This record gives sequence, structure tokens and C-alpha cells, in this order.
Amino acid sequence: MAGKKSARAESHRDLLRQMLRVRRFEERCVELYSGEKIRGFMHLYIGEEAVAAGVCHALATDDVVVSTYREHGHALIRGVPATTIMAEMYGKATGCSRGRGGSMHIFDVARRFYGGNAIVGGGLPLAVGLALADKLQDRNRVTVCFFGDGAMAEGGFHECVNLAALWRLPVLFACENNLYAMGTALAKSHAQTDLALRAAGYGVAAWQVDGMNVLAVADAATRAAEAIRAGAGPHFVELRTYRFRAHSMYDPDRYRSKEEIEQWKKRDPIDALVASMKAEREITNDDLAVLEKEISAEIDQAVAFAEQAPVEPVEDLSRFVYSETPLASGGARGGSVEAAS
Amino acid sequence: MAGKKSARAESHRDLLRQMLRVRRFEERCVELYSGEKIRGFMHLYIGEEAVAAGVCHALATDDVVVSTYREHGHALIRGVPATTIMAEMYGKATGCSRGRGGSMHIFDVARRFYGGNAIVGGGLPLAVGLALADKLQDRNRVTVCFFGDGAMAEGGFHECVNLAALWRLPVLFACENNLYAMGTALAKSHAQTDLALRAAGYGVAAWQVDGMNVLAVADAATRAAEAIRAGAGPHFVELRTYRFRAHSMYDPDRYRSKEEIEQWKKRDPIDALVASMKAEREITNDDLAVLEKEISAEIDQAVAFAEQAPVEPVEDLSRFVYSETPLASGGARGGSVEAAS
Amino acid sequence: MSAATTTYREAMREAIREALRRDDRVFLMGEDVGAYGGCFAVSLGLLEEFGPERIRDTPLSEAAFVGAGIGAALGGMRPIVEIMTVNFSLLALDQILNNAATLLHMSGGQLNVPLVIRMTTGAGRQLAAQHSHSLEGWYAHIPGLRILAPATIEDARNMLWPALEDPDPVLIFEHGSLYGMSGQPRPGPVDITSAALRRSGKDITLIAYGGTTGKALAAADALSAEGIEADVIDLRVLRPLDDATIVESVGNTHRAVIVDEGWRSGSLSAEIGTRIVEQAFYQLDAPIQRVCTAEVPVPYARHLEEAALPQVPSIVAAAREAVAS
Amino acid sequence: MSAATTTYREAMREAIREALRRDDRVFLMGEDVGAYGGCFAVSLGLLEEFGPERIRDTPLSEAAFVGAGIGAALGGMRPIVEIMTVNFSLLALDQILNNAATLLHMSGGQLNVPLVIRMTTGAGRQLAAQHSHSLEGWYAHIPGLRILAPATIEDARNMLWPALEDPDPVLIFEHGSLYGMSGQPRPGPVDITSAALRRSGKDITLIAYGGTTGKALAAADALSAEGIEADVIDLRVLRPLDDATIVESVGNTHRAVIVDEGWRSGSLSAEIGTRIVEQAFYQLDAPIQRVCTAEVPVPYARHLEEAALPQVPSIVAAAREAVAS
Ligand SMILES: Cc1ncc(C[n+]2csc(CCOP(=O)(O)OP(=O)(O)O)c2C)c(N)n1
Ligand SMILES: Cc1ncc(C[n+]2csc(CCOP(=O)(O)OP(=O)(O)O)c2C)c(N)n1
Ligand SMILES: [Mg+2]
Ligand SMILES: [Mg+2]
Repeated sequence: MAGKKSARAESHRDLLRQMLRVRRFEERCVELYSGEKIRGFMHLYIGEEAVAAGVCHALATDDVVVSTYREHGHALIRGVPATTIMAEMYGKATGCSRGRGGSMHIFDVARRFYGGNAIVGGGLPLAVGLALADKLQDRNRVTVCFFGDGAMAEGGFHECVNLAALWRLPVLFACENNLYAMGTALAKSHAQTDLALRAAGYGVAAWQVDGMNVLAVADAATRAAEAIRAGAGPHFVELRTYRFRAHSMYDPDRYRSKEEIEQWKKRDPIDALVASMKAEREITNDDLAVLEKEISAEIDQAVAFAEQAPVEPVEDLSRFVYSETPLASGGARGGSVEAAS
Repeated sequence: MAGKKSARAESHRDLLRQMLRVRRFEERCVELYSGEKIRGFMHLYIGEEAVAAGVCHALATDDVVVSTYREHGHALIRGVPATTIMAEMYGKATGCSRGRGGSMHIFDVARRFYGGNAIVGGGLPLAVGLALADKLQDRNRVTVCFFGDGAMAEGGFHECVNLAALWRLPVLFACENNLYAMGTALAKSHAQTDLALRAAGYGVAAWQVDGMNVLAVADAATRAAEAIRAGAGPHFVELRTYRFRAHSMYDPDRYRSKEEIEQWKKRDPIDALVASMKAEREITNDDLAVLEKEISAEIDQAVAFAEQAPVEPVEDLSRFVYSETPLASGGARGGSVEAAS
Repeated sequence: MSAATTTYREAMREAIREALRRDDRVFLMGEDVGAYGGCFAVSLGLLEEFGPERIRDTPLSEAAFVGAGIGAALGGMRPIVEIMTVNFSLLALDQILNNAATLLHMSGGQLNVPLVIRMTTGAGRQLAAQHSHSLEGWYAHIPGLRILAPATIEDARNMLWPALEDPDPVLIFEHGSLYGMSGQPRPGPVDITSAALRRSGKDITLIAYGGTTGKALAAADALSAEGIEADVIDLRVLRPLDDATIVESVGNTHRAVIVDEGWRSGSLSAEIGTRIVEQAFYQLDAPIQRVCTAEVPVPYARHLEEAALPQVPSIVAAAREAVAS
Repeated sequence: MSAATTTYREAMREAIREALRRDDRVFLMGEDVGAYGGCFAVSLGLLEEFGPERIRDTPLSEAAFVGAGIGAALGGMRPIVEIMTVNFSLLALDQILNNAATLLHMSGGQLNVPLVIRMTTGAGRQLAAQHSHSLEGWYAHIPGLRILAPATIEDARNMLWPALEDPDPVLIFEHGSLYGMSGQPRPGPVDITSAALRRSGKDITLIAYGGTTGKALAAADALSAEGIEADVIDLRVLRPLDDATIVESVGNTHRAVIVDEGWRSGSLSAEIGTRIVEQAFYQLDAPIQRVCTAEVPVPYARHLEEAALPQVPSIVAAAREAVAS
């Protein structure tokens, strides 16, 4: 019993750590953006941390994550080092994408993190294909695809959910419903605003989850991932959440009221988890201070790493347009060639 | 009572006439295709006539029809003359599209027939836009858009139904579910094969209708069109039907069994209507013979028209790429310019 | 009527406002054109002025709302459809090519599509590969379309109305780097058929459009300091191309540099280069030079992005080489 | 190993069959590739041989299944995705450009996309405007892609395997008029990097690819009867272009005619024309001629369609003019 309880506390501490890492990392990003260290489009996840933390909690190391341009949170929690993410946003050679991607294009194949996609809905078919590859190669993995409420209006969403359902692929569709697509409120994007119900129309198991409650997210994602691993086909979770910040650094946030934002901030997922952990005596203020300090150190290190990193030589501009070496030959997995013919 | 009864009989006779016109017209087209008078892709509607007849029955003259490449039936019933359709398929200058469109691109703006679209799903956004124009200009019209079960897998379908529902546009989505998209059976296209249910997921009123029963189709379409005219927003009807012929003239029809086809032929919509009219003493064999003769004459005339028609001069190849005359100036409807500003 | 100082962005907004006032068939439709004020703030304030029926926010459904614009044009309206950026226009390309550009011909002259589509194009703001395309050259390949690229505040202000009066579909490409440009536009009208000679020289012709026009002019200034005088042509209209202006200039200068932010291979520069050889071969004294974007997905890092795009020094160098040979 | 008589269609089928046998990561996916036997019967019989997992029918969802092909390639498979025809590929163009072609660069070299996409292209069968596009020139504009256009039975038979071995995305364009062509292919391998000189002359270079290669060869025969001897280049690879073969030939003949079924403006012919001027300007004795498709949506009526497309007589006429000038 004590063991179970402490395991629970451990898992809560881990979820808290992950959310806080994202929060603090992005707060630093805001400063760095003002200082013009980071450029281009940058989309913050602040307020939505429970979603990435809860969903990734359900994943095994070889599961796959496909994300959007609002992906710092997914990437950090998935294990992409803060150093290489930061260096990427600095446009440096040691960035995870060698400075070619920036904030919207974090990739880390070793962590099975497949981006970072700046076309709304653009990652969905990749997720379907990655899951298809797993299925065809008999690997029992889950592919999670994050996307927003706005993305669900794109035709590609419809095609992909249908395809995944038709072929019973191991995809977890994780819809981050933060109620806005840039300045467009949910009810102006969708005739039917119950997004889980919409997904259920494809014959996919679909639930709505309180995306401000990391424990609820983790539970739902775990349940979905288990079902997927058991062969139940794709699942869909609608994670009701809210971004506390503007859509991007350019957005003057004209389309929603200060009051609405304040109301949602009262449901800050980090505050909520801390409060419940305190009530359960799972964490003290001292623990919190230690945690904050560790995270601060991690981010300092990331910034230092990015600051001192070299840039790619301009002569390498054209690298990676085409591959420099052939891939392993088809023969490598040719053991079943006879079986196939 | 007698008046009502004879009105019903009249309407049945009209429905029968329309279905028969399509059937006989296309049977002639098959001969002409073999004789290489008609070329390119040609898709026959034989077996599905109840759908076009029933749906068009519900329309007023200024309602709009948007169709597919399988549109001879819609066009003929909508009032596009058999002569100009036939001349079009002959590639002649007097064809409704001046020989530039062929079988897949019948247009007749005077009959408010907006094609003829060979990209699966390609007509859907046009229908949404035509309906939007009606709404913005306060015209109480219905726009019918025909499309197939296969088309519902395209992302464009999803976007268009959502948009029409969101903006409550006067569109009647008429899904001709003939159970196949080329050789792909319904269950291989859609994870969820209850298509009306799928449409209902967008918050659109949606019904499934027996598409082999022209009276059922006419009733359903009338009900939908009335609701649309009353401002109830878009409606969706799934018309369960079957094509008796192959997908196109090139299709060897390998993907379905002869038995299945024969089973469906027992439900021939023309035979069914004739039988019920006979039972109701609404038609005699003599009446039928007269009708057949009239239709035969109409088609003979269409063929003669097409045969003797001139072709477009080659020098006119580049006409109609850009307009030759400006449109009526914006000032024409400028009466409300002040109101708008 | 003396012109006040304004920006390219405001000029475009004023053009939209004028159109909405002049013709009640005109409406603006696209993602975030309303409540957000437009992704690049072009339509800021128009929702308040004209209401949500005429400043119409759409869901993220590029194929559907572009196609709906085509349908609305068929139905008698004069839609201005905004695609946020050219990068997303690929999702609507089928509608643009297979319907907007084709319906008139395919219907034997029955179906006009008096539609205007506006979109932002170009790179230069560290937005990385998926947000930095310059695909106007692709669109210029499509028969049935007219393609405009306003490079000046005048053109931003004055091209929209004639585009709306055009009975056929017109696409307007606004380079993202131009919105902040300020100046005093002369009042309209302008044509939407011809290229403009923005500067006169005798030694070489620099051909540019949209976002590269300013760079070509800057290069011409630099060249002038070296004693090389350049004609600078701003194409303005990418389809149909105004061959006459190009050929006349090359006929005078005998040398040409084409500046194009598209990837070199298969960009609009290729068409212009070949037209010059077809029509002015015997006037040409040196190989044509092209200054285009390097054939890489545009990278995020500033130094790499700068290296990838046409820049003033590379235009100057190309011109020098042409003059030297 | 003496070659039996076969058709282009069968050669392509045999290539797919070979790939499926050699490598169990290979699978074929697309609309009606299975139960229907392939829209153009290329995959006829393969479903029975390899089963529905490897011969995978898809719904009408071009964006999703092409994107899924990209994802599957990332996941270690070697997908062959068939898009029924180039006309429908527009619906998947965002995936091809923004993902397939871009992921490797954007990820700093991490994400290879070893994907092959096959599609039918071209006009000539009275299929009218929406079914007659030749858009391979557009695809040849995209960095990161390799574009192939097999014009012979050998190439249909032998290009697929090296395409599958390529670590990057390869698009194969099969001209619809070629499937019935028959002959005896020499056994492979072939390269997927170079153009081929299909005929040697000394007076002029005719440059063609895919569906126009045969027309160029027929024109060369006709010209030969008049005493004009032509080099005929079959480009084979549209990106990256094999400049060397082109420049070498033009260096010998000093005259060039480019034959391209794309609409003239902005077609691949434009890029080739400009490259010739850039690289062989001083070898050129006459303006370059282009024989392309007229700038109209391809019409249905046979006589209009024939007038719209490049034909042997127009190639002959262009060559005569080039030689005369
Ligand atoms: C296809 C496409 N259209 C438009 C955009 C511009 N855009 C970027 S993010 C965004 C809103 C997306 O909203 P949602 O899917 O809800 O995600 P969120 O940003 O709220 O996380 C838009 C319109 C884009 N990147 N891609
Ligand atoms: C976008 C697109 N993809 C593929 C095709 C080729 N194609 C033409 S009809 C068809 C099947 C359509 O099926 P469905 O929508 O059910 O209509 P039906 O032919 O059964 O009436 C296909 C795959 C096309 N024309 N357009
Ligand atoms: Mg959102
Ligand atoms: Mg069907």
C-alpha cells in the first residue's frame, strides 16, 4: 500500500516536473524572442502543458510522436534535450535540426519525435503512415498525433481518421482543443463543436477529457494506448484546454476577452496539480523550490549551449536536400523474400 | 379526389418518362461509343435513374444542380436538351459545351446546370459557393449537389459539409451510394458505412433513402428541399442505388459478381415504377408503347442533330480561355452601395 | 488629390475597403480575416465596418472556401478570397486549376469566374521551409488565370479594383516583406496588363517582380556607382507576361539578369529567359543570368536563409558578369 | 537471357512484381490497384499474387494515402504509391512538397523518405481538360525530389528498382499513351541519372521526354528524308536534369527544338531553354524553338485536342525553321 502510494506520488512528481519544464522553458523563450535570439514564428504551449505531459506519460520509449508547430512541450517531454531544442531555435548547427527548422520544426529521430509540422493538419498522414509501417512490420507500437481543434476542419483530418479506422492502425489522435484556431473560435470553425462525437462518427473510440487536469489526461491516454496495443485500432481523445498566451508572438490577441483568459488561468494545470499534491502531502514547498532550481539550471544550460554553439557553414546550405549516402539495401530485411513471392 | 389521384398519376408518368429518357439515351450512347462516335471516358447511369428523377422532381426552375462525370441523367432530367448533350459527346460546335467538355462536362447555365465535374468531389465547393451567393443575395433557392459514396472519403467532402452547416447554406447534398467507387466496395472506402449517420455528425439533417424507388426519392427530396427553403440549412440524403453497368466503358467489372448485379437488376427502378403504376391502373401497355416511341424519336433527333452538326473551327482553339467581353459592371447592382459603406 | 503617406498594408486595406463600398457583390473571405484582423493585419477593422457577412471568417478548409469563392463568383458575387499564405494554397490548387481556371473553356464560354484570390508569398522572415515558398511561377503556368504581383504601394492600392472587374479569375501575390513599406501612392487607376520600367539604363536589363523589385533597384543603384546603367523592369503581371516591354529593353541593352525568388529550376525566370531567346536572340550579346533562390527548402537560420535568397550583391555580381562577357 | 515481346504496361507490372519479391518492405498502395486491377491494368493480378496487405486498395483520399506513404517510408517501409493520374495529384501536392521533399532538409538530415510515387500523365485520349494535364514540369521544380519519365519499355521495366533504392522520394510519370506500346526490352539495370541520346544527327537537337519522345523520333525520321539529321534526346530524368548531355548535343548541332506536352509558358521546356542559353550561348546559331501544348485547357473534341498538343508536323516545322535561320 505504501509502495503503491509512493509510486503514485512519484508519478505525480514526474508529471509536475514535465509541466514545469515546459512552462519555464517557454517563459525563457519569450525573453529570448524579445532579445531577438529566437526568430521566425514561435507558438507557445503555456497553459496546455497537462496535455503533453499526460499523453506522453502513456507512451513507451519506442512509441512515436508526431506534432505541430506548437511543439516545444511535446518535444521536451518526449525527451528531446532542452539544449538541442534551444540551439535549434537559435539557428545553430548543434540544434536538433541543425538550425534548418527553428521553433516549428523540432525533430529527433532517436527520441522517435517526428516533428514539428507547420502546415495545419500536415502531420496527420505521416502518423497514419508510421502506424501502418508498424503494423506491416508487426511492431506493437503506438503513434500519437497531436493536432488542434482548427486542424479538424481540414479535409486531411477526415481522410486520415477514416484511413486509420479502416485499416485499424495503432494511432492515438490527440486533439488539443484550446477553443481557438488563431483568432477563430471553435464555433466559427465547426458546425458541430463536440469534437469527440465527430470522431466517433468514423467508428473510432473517442472521449472528451479535461485537458487542464494532467491526471485525467494521463488516465485517458493510458487507457487509449492500452486499447491500441491490444489491437483495438485507432482512438481519439479530445483534450479540452486553453492557451494562456497569444497564438504566436505576432498575435495581438484581439479576439477574446481578458476575463475569459483570466478565468482559464484559474485552472492552471500546474497550480492544480501542485494543490492536489499538497493536499495529498506528496510535495512540500521545499521540494518545489528544489524542482524549480533544477529546471532553472537545465534551462540555463540549454541557453548556454545554444549561445556558444557554432552555426552551420554557409557552404553547407545545400546539404540534406538529397541524401549523402544510400540507405541500407533492401536485402537487409530480405529474409522473407521467398515468403512473399 | 379524382383530381388528386390524376395529379398523382401525372406525376408518376412524368417520373417514368424521365427515367426512361435516361435509360434509352444511354443505351444509344453505348452503341455510339462502340461506333466511335463518342470518345474519351463515358460513365453510365443505367440503374440509378430513380435518383436523378426523384431528386430533380423536388426542384424549381431556378434551383441549381451541380453534378459529376456520371451526369447524363441529371442533365437530361434537368432539361438540358438531348440534342445538345449528344452533340457535346460528338465533340461538335453545337454541343452544350461547344465540344470542349464531352461526356464528363455537360454545362447548361440556362437550365442552371453547373456541370459535369471529373474530379471526384470537385463539384462540392462549387455548390457551397453557389448556395452562398444565393444566401448573400437573398434568393430563396436550393442548390443540389450530386456525388458518390467514393467522394465522401475525400477531404473536400468534410470541409464542404461543415462549411455549409456552419453557414446554414441552402444545399441539398445528394449522395448516390451505388456501393462502389470504381472497383472499391463501400466497406473498403469507409470505416463507417452508414453514410447518412456520418453526415449527421456535422449537425446536418440526414436520411437514408431507397434509391431504387423513385417515389421514395421524390418524397425525401421534396421534404428536404422544403426544409431548406424554410431556412433549415443544408440537408443530406443518402440514396442507396446500384449501377447496372461497369464504372466506365473501360471497366471490365472484375470486382463484383454477376449474381450481385442480377440481384440488383431485379430491383430495376423503371420496372418497379411501371409495376406499381400498372397495379394502380395509371398506365397501360399502350401508353408505355407511346412513351417509348416518343423517347425514341427524341433520341433519334438528338443523334441526327449531333451527326449533322459542325465542329468548332480549329482556329477557335484558344477561345474561352479568357473572356471576350467584360462582365456587367459592378455599378449595375450598386443600388445598395451606400447601405454597405 | 494629394496622397498621404501610407503603407503597402494600408494601401491594400484601402483597396479592399473601396471595393466593398463600390460594389455590394464584393465580399472578403478567408482564415482570420475578421475577428483576428487578418494574419498580416491587412483587413484590420473591416469586420467592424462591414460586418461578418462581408468580412467572412472561414474554418481551416482551404479547398472548400476557395472552391466556395469560385461557386459564389458563378452565382453572381465578386468574392475576394484570402489564402493566408501561398504555402497553404496547395491545398486549394485543385480548385484553382481544375475549376477556376478551366470552367470557362470547358463550358464552351458559359461559366465566368470573376474571382480574386489574394495571398502572401515569399521568404525572408526566418519562417523556414514550409512557410517560405514563392510559388507564383507555378500559378503563372496555368491558362485561364491572370497573375498579379504588386511591388509598389500604388499597385497594392490600385490593382484590386481592375482585378475585380476582370471577368476571369485573378490571383494577387503580396510579398510578405512589403507590407511595412511606406510611401505616398499616386492615385489610380493602373492597368493590370503591362510591366513597368522602374528605372532606365542602357547597359543591362534587370527583370524582377514583387519582393525582388526593390532588390533589383538597389542593385541598379550600386551598379550605377560603377558606371553600369541598368533598366529595371518590374513585371507586375506574371501571366499573361508583357513580352513587349522585356524585349524592347533587352533590344536596347543586349544583356539581361532575371531576379526571381522562386527556386531556380523551373521558376518564372526560366520562362522569361526562354522568351528572350525566342524573341530577341539576335539582340542578345551575352548569356542570360539568373539570380534565384537556391534549390533548397528555405532554412530557418538567418545566415542560411540569406544565403539561399537573391540578394543585392548577387544581382550586382550577375550584372557585372553579363556586362563583362 | 533473350527478351520476350512485352508491353510498357506489362514491363511496369513486372518491375513492381520484381520489387515485391526482392524486398518485403515494398508494397503498392493506391486507388483501385487491387480488386479493380489498376485503372490502367498495370497491377492486374498482383492482388492475387501478393495479397491485400501488399497490394493495398485505398479510399479516394489522395492527401491521406500519399502522406501515409511518406509516413510508412519514415517507418522503414519502401512504399510504391500509385496516384491514378497526375490530375488528382494536386490533392496530394501539399504532402509531396511540404513533407516528402522537405523533411530531410528540415530535420537536418534525420528523416529520409525512400518513397516512390507513380502516376499516369498526359493527354491525347480525349479525356478533356480535367483529365489531360502534364504537370511533371511542376514537380521538377521541387528540390528534394527525383523525377523520372520512362519513355521506353526498358525504362518502364528497369527504373523502378533503382528508384526504390534511392534514399529520397522519386516520382515516376507514365504517359497514358505508352501503356500499349510493345517491344522487346533489354534486361536492366538502367541508371536514373542521365538523359539518353536515342538517335544521332548533326544538324539539330530535338529534346523530348515521356510521351513526346516517340513523336520527336518520328519527326527526326521525317527530317532525315529532307536531309536534316537530328540528335534526339530523351531526357528520362526531369530532375535533376542532365545538362551535360543536352549541352554536348547542342554544342555539336548548334540548334535546338524542345518538345514538351506541358503548356508552353512555364513548362519544363522553359527551364531547358534557359539552361541552354546559360551554358551553351556561344554555341547556339539560332533561336531555340519550343513545341508545347497550346495554352488552353485541353479540349475534348478530337480535332481540337490534336491541334492543342505537340504533333510530328509541328516538330518538323520548328526544326526546319531553326535550321533555316
Ligand atoms: C494549412 C494551413 N492553413 C493555415 C495555417 C496558418 N495557421 C497556423 S496555426 C493556425 C491555427 C491552427 O489552430 P489549431 O489547429 O486549433 O491549433 P492551435 O494553434 O490552436 O494549437 C493557422 C490558421 C497553416 N499553418 N496551415
Ligand atoms: C480526385 C479523383 N480521384 C480519382 C479519380 C478517378 N475516379 C473517377 S470516378 C472514381 C470513383 C468514384 O466513385 P463514387 O464517388 O462512388 O462515384 P460513382 O462513380 O460510383 O458514381 C474514381 C476513383 C477522380 N476522377 N478524381
Ligand atoms: Mg486551437
Ligand atoms: Mg459509387
